[in-house]
Amino acid sequence: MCLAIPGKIEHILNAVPMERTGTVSFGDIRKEINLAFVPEADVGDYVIVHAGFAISKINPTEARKIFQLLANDETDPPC
Amino acid sequence: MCLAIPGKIEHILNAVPMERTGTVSFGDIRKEINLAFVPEADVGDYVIVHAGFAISKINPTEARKIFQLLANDETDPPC
Amino acid sequence: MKYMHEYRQADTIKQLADKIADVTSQPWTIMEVCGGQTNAIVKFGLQQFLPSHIELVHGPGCPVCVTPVDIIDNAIDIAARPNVIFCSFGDMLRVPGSAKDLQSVKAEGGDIRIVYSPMDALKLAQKHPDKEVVFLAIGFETTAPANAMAAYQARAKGINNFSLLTSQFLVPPAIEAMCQSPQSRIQGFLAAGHVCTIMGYESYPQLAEKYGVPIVVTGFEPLDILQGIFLCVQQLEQGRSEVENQYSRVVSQQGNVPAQQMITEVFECQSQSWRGIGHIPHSGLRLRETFRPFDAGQKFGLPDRISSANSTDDTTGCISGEIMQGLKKPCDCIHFAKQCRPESPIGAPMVSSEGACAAYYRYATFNESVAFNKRATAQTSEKTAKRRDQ
Amino acid sequence: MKYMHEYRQADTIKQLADKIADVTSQPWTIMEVCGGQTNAIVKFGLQQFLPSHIELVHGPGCPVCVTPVDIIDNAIDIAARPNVIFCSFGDMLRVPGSAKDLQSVKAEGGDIRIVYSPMDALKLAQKHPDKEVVFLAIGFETTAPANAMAAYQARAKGINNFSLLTSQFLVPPAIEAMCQSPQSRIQGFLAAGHVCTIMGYESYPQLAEKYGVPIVVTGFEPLDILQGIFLCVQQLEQGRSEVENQYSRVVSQQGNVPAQQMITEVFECQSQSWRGIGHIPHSGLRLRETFRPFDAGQKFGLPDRISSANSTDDTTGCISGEIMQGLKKPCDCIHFAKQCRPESPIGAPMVSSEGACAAYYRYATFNESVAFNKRATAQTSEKTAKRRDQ
Amino acid sequence: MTKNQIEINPECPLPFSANERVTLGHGSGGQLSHQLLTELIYPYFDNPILATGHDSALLSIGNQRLAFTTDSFVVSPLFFPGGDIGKLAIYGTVNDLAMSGAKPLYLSCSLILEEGLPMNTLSTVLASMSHTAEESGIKLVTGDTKVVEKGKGDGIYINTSGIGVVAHDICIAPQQIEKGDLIILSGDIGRHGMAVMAMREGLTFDNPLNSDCAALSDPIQSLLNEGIVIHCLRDLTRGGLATALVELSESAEKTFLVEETAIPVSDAVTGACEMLGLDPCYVANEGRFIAFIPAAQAEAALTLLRNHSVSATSCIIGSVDEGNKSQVVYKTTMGSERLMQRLPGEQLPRIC
Amino acid sequence: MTKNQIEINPECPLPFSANERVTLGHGSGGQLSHQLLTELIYPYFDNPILATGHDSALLSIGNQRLAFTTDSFVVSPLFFPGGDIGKLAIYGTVNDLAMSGAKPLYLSCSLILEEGLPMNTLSTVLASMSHTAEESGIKLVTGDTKVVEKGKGDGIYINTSGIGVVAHDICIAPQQIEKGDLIILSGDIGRHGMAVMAMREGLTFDNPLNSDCAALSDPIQSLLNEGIVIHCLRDLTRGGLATALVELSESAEKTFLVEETAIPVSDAVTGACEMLGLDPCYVANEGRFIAFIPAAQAEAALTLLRNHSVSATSCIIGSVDEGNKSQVVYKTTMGSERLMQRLPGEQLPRIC
Ligand code: SF4
Ligand code: SF4
Ligand SMILES: [Mg+2]
Ligand SMILES: [Mg+2]
Ligand SMILES: [Mg+2]
Ligand SMILES: [Mg+2]
Ligand SMILES: [Mg+2]
Ligand SMILES: [Mg+2]
Ligand SMILES: [Mg+2]
Ligand SMILES: [Mg+2]
Ligand SMILES: [Mg+2]
Ligand SMILES: [Mg+2]
Repeated sequence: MCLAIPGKIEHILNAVPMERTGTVSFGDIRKEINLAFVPEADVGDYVIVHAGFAISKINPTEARKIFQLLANDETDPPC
Repeated sequence: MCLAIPGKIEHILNAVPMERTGTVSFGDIRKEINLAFVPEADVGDYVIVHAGFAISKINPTEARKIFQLLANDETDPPC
Repeated sequence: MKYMHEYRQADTIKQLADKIADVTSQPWTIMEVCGGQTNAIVKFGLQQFLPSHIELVHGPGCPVCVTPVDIIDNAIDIAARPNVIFCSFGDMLRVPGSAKDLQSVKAEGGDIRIVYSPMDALKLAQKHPDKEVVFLAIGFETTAPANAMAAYQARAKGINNFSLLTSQFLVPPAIEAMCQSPQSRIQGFLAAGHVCTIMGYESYPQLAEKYGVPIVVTGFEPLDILQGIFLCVQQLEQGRSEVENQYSRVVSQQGNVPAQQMITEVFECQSQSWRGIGHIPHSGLRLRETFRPFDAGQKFGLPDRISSANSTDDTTGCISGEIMQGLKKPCDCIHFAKQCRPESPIGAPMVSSEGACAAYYRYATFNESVAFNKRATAQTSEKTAKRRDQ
Repeated sequence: MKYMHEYRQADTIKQLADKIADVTSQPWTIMEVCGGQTNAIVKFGLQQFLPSHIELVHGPGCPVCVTPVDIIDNAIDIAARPNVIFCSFGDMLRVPGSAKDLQSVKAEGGDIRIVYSPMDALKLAQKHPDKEVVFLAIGFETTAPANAMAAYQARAKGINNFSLLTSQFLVPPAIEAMCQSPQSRIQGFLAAGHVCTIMGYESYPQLAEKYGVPIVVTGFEPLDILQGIFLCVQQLEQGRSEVENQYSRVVSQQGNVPAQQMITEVFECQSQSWRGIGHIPHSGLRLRETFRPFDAGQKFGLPDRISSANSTDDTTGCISGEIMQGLKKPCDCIHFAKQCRPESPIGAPMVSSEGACAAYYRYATFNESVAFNKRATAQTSEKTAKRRDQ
Repeated sequence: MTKNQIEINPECPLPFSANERVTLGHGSGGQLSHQLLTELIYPYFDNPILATGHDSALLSIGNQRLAFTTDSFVVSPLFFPGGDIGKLAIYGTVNDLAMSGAKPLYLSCSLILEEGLPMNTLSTVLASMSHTAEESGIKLVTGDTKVVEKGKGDGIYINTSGIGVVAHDICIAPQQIEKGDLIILSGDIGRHGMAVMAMREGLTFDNPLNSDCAALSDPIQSLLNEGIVIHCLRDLTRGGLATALVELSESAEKTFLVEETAIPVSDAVTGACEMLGLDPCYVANEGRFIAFIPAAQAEAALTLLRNHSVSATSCIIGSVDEGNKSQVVYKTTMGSERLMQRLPGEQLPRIC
Repeated sequence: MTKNQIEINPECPLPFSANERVTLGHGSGGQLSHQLLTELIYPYFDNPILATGHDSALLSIGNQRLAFTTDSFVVSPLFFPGGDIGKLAIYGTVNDLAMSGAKPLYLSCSLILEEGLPMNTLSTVLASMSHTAEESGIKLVTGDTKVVEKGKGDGIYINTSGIGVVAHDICIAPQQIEKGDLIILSGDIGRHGMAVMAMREGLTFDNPLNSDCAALSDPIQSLLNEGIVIHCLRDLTRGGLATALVELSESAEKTFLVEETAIPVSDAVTGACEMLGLDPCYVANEGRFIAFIPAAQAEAALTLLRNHSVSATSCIIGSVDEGNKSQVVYKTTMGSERLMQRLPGEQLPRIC
């Protein structure tokens, strides 16, 4: 639960592991976000941000799946 | 120096010596005044008040003297 | 915005709505656990894309809604003290305590600040070393790592004028409690995607199996929610009760390990009281012994009401507990939209935009029977309306 | 008001003016020591009742004017601190320190309160036990008992969050200092009636005798001041230099004994720096050892600049020192009514209504040579004007 | 949800109780503000001119029709991208006059300054007011200045009141709204509120997000000059588009239909709103209005409006339905529908 | 002193320096206020109507002459003997209109409420405003309400702006003041300021000292109706009688002669002023005015004024002398004379 939105890491501002932060862009806006919990995420990656913290990296392959599924549906109606 | 004005003691509010206070009237107005430094002044007496403290009782006989002097002058011009 | 607006397109929504309609043969009752999903469902009018015999019921997944009155009262007590800067997420300010709310403490002169992140509260503590800065650390598993990090950094940097008043909830025990209830009407769950982002979903298969309910880890965009519903209905129609992950672009099975480690470092599990619902064993978090100096309740000598009191006894007639267990709807409450409104809430679910009552009030659908038939400017609604009538 | 308005009547004023004119045969220069008298002289236009060859010069008897810059700077330092409520009589707020004034500290957020009595500051300390309440205890002998009482009661009642920043002056040493000055033009003194109310006037005969100056203890009403001048001129004309008591309705020879005892209990004598004038031995009061816990300078660890610094070096071109010693008039100052005005004072005497510069500015007489000859509505002014021309 | 029909039936549920206090929500421009006005303030000043609840009062003095309006401005920070409190104070009143179809003429200005305000700040704000007044063609003719103690103000509060002349005989009022009217919105929404809030929350932008604050009198005068029969106007300020629509639907006793897809919102506003959990329809604007225009004239009106830079992206966002039910039906991008409500209290950044 | 002629020669000695800040003195209505106005504010709004510096702006719209004025009210405490902030807010604007010879018609009211204000307090103030407006014959037709955070206000600030009609063709302005005019004061001075300050200082009174706050439009309308040629009017507010006289002598470029003996001051005001070291001529009033009337009509004017309870003790306090020197000569009870100056900054209680 709790409001969390996708954003793209633009810069790493602080690389100290427990204090890792970066600039994250959301559409046209940017904010400094704590990246301590997504050590694997780097500049260019999309992350989900909640309460000032990135809590997960977004997997683009997984993200495409639903659209692929629906596209397939479209060409091959289920009924 | 320092602003001090005459007022009349209307009531004693606290009779404890070092904390003696009373209501003092100035023309049409009244204020609680510290009377610790004028132990001899009582209800009905006029006192001179500075910074919330009565600092002297007014002596009515002495107060009249200048007017008596001038009155005498009047009847008996000095020159 | 990427990963957001592509999940809100009329065409794909319509496709999924069709799929759901196609797969549904009988009535089903599904709970979306998370208030964020409730908000999205009502805000985006998603019910309108569902066959009329699919009923969504709204779960307890709103930390604003379930924080016990006792904690609000402790918060009010602390926030009213002269030397305190009290920090909170915005919605908490208007939740009624037993006598008043934080908003009125602020109006009476309490120094209460709204923050976006627990780290903002920690920064305030650094900036005001002469003040006690207290953060009202509410949240589910999603927010726990952030709250934990604030305490962790406070200790690491010796910021001793900082403390947390915690009100931390864990979701799986609440799901289990609802499954155990004899009154329960819930046939499937949409599990909260962001909770699972942190915790993963390894604890769910046993629940699904034990209680025979499908559990679909679901995201927050309209398309996510509809897909979650689709997967859930599909399982129900097929007689399955498994765990599926709709939100795989964000959630992995094992969750966010560094975040879990931070939670474990700072917090330990406890029994927890949920407003309107009551005690649920092992459903809360409290600061560990080593972090007790950062426990506001301890620092200010307040009674540890959290584990002692049972605060289900709402004398106001608020039925939020029943609503959050899926037993009733906001409109079943006699106060709804009368005495209880967002500007003058009686119960917490009327406060938070994730609360079912506020969501219903704010994004109320109009009386369809009247309005749907006489549309003037409608452009795409014919098809949708047709779909809905199938 | 009794004992006030009867001393402001045109007829008796005129009688005394006549008496002064009659007794005066040659120019005399007289100093009224007290700023309260300066204020009355200018406010009531009393100079207009005097023969033109009697010159009044204005003494240093304004505590606002003579408080050293160092003390203002200490006051500013303390008042700017976050946990302090700083209390002062009103006029002190606008006195320039070396960089700014208390008013600007207030504007920058300092909690500065104007009080009517030191006891009001003490009450604030009782009301705000979590704050340090500091009173800027300025004054001459008149105010010393009130300031002393505040410290005395603070100790008696254990009000330990209260302290005094003292700036206490004694008049007789200042009179003696002026008498010793080779430049002095002062031929007679009006001694300050309210100082003598407390201290009596037993210390004056030796001064009068030693320096051959008449000293008349004088009150504050127009009639008092004119009578004081009359008595002084009469002595000068007769070649006497004695102490007389014009203000006998209030002042006794021995003064107010309980008040003196309170001063002695709390304060001890020290050398004191006077703004614009310099050090004068034995001309100040400081808290005794036993009252040091109530000394703000000590409490806040400020340098005891009072006895160490010589703060006569005003680099601003302000000639207040010379004015207060009777050597110059405000209009001799190049800043007067130009850069230095009550709303933007350069020197302290432009701040206090008792300061000579402010009094001159505020109650300026208009250019008599022009205006006096073309009066339209004048009713009683003919006689007065005639008198003045005698 | 569709099964449980929600009848929201506001029935004065909140007589102010003995120890009730004013909260920030009462100043939000939303439901609490509405309640304060209708339940506490209006009853004390029961007169038909005030009761119209319009942006300006319409006065007849001799043979002149005048519009008269007032607003106080209390924005923090005083300076924000695209504007400052001085600009707002001029535009706000100019716009309220414009919304009555009046030509703005004269302005009063009353300042409440907080002790300690740097003179430079004051000077900058005054310069901005001066410039903005000139640009808006309104004359500042009377004023007042008060100073309050440190801690009893917030730098500068400005009140402006304005007088304009109504030089035509069209009646512009909610009661004129008719079935079939189209609803024109003069540009993208939410810029002002988000520019201010973004500054407070430390958000930065790729392209600077500027407040939309601007004078709206010129486009309105164009419409009037060209004979467009304006039924109603409303500038979108506190409470945003949603609150303005709800208020007008209540005053007009009409149902409005509004399409989310038709409402322009910039990427920056969208991003900031998503981040803070806000809905752009409730965010404040200071240079946007809605106009209710008969369908036959809507295209002509759009063309005229698009000639002014301040309303260059004007568009039709909805229409007036039949029936007397006061409600605003909002159709989402996905085709679903719900009712718009007033902003309940204060718009707070939310996180969960 | 008489030997050293003091030429007070105000020559703009204080260009605001880089780090100068607003102080309470800038709101006192005295010299600092004057300086803020003339040196900082007016230069930004250079137009002839504002420049008259009158209580109201005089506007010609079509064939109508209107007066327009504004004031913000920031009094603390909100309730004081004889009045409250609501009353002040109505009277203040009614009186500024009256001082222009206008008949007050319409009022705007803008509230700035501090979070936490008890609703009861607001309600009481509104009731008082409502009652006072009715009694003063002015209609409140438009309004605004803002709420500021706790600690950024002081309970309630009220702005009222007012519109009145000028139904005669007399020009009432400082420039009309002529040699030989008599100066009428409408009653005893200092009540309002001392009633408020006495509350703060804990003074009590034998006979309650009530603020003089009152509407002054009726007596002025009487004068106009009876054909009295009023040259100038000024209500005495912040800065008191002295500041009003000095300002008018400057605008008129005339010398005024004023007699202390003629100025009524109550015993209570005298006592409180002596105690706090204040001069009643500088204390604020809210229901007193001065009128400059040709000598030939002064008696008739007095008779008319004395028929109104609010100006029942009107009296002549001085006259206008010849010459163009802007000064106010004040003759004391004892017959001595001095010049009156503006209040320099804030009027502070003094003790030494
Ligand atoms: S409507 Fe209000 S009272 Fe009823 S359940 Fe919801 S929050 Fe509780
Ligand atoms: S006029 Fe000002 S600068 Fe000159 S002596 Fe007086 S206080 Fe000092
Ligand atoms: Mg408007
Ligand atoms: Mg308005
Ligand atoms: Mg407006
Ligand atoms: Mg004014
Ligand atoms: Mg402030
Ligand atoms: Mg006026
Ligand atoms: Mg005015
Ligand atoms: Mg006024
Ligand atoms: Mg408004
Ligand atoms: Mg306050």
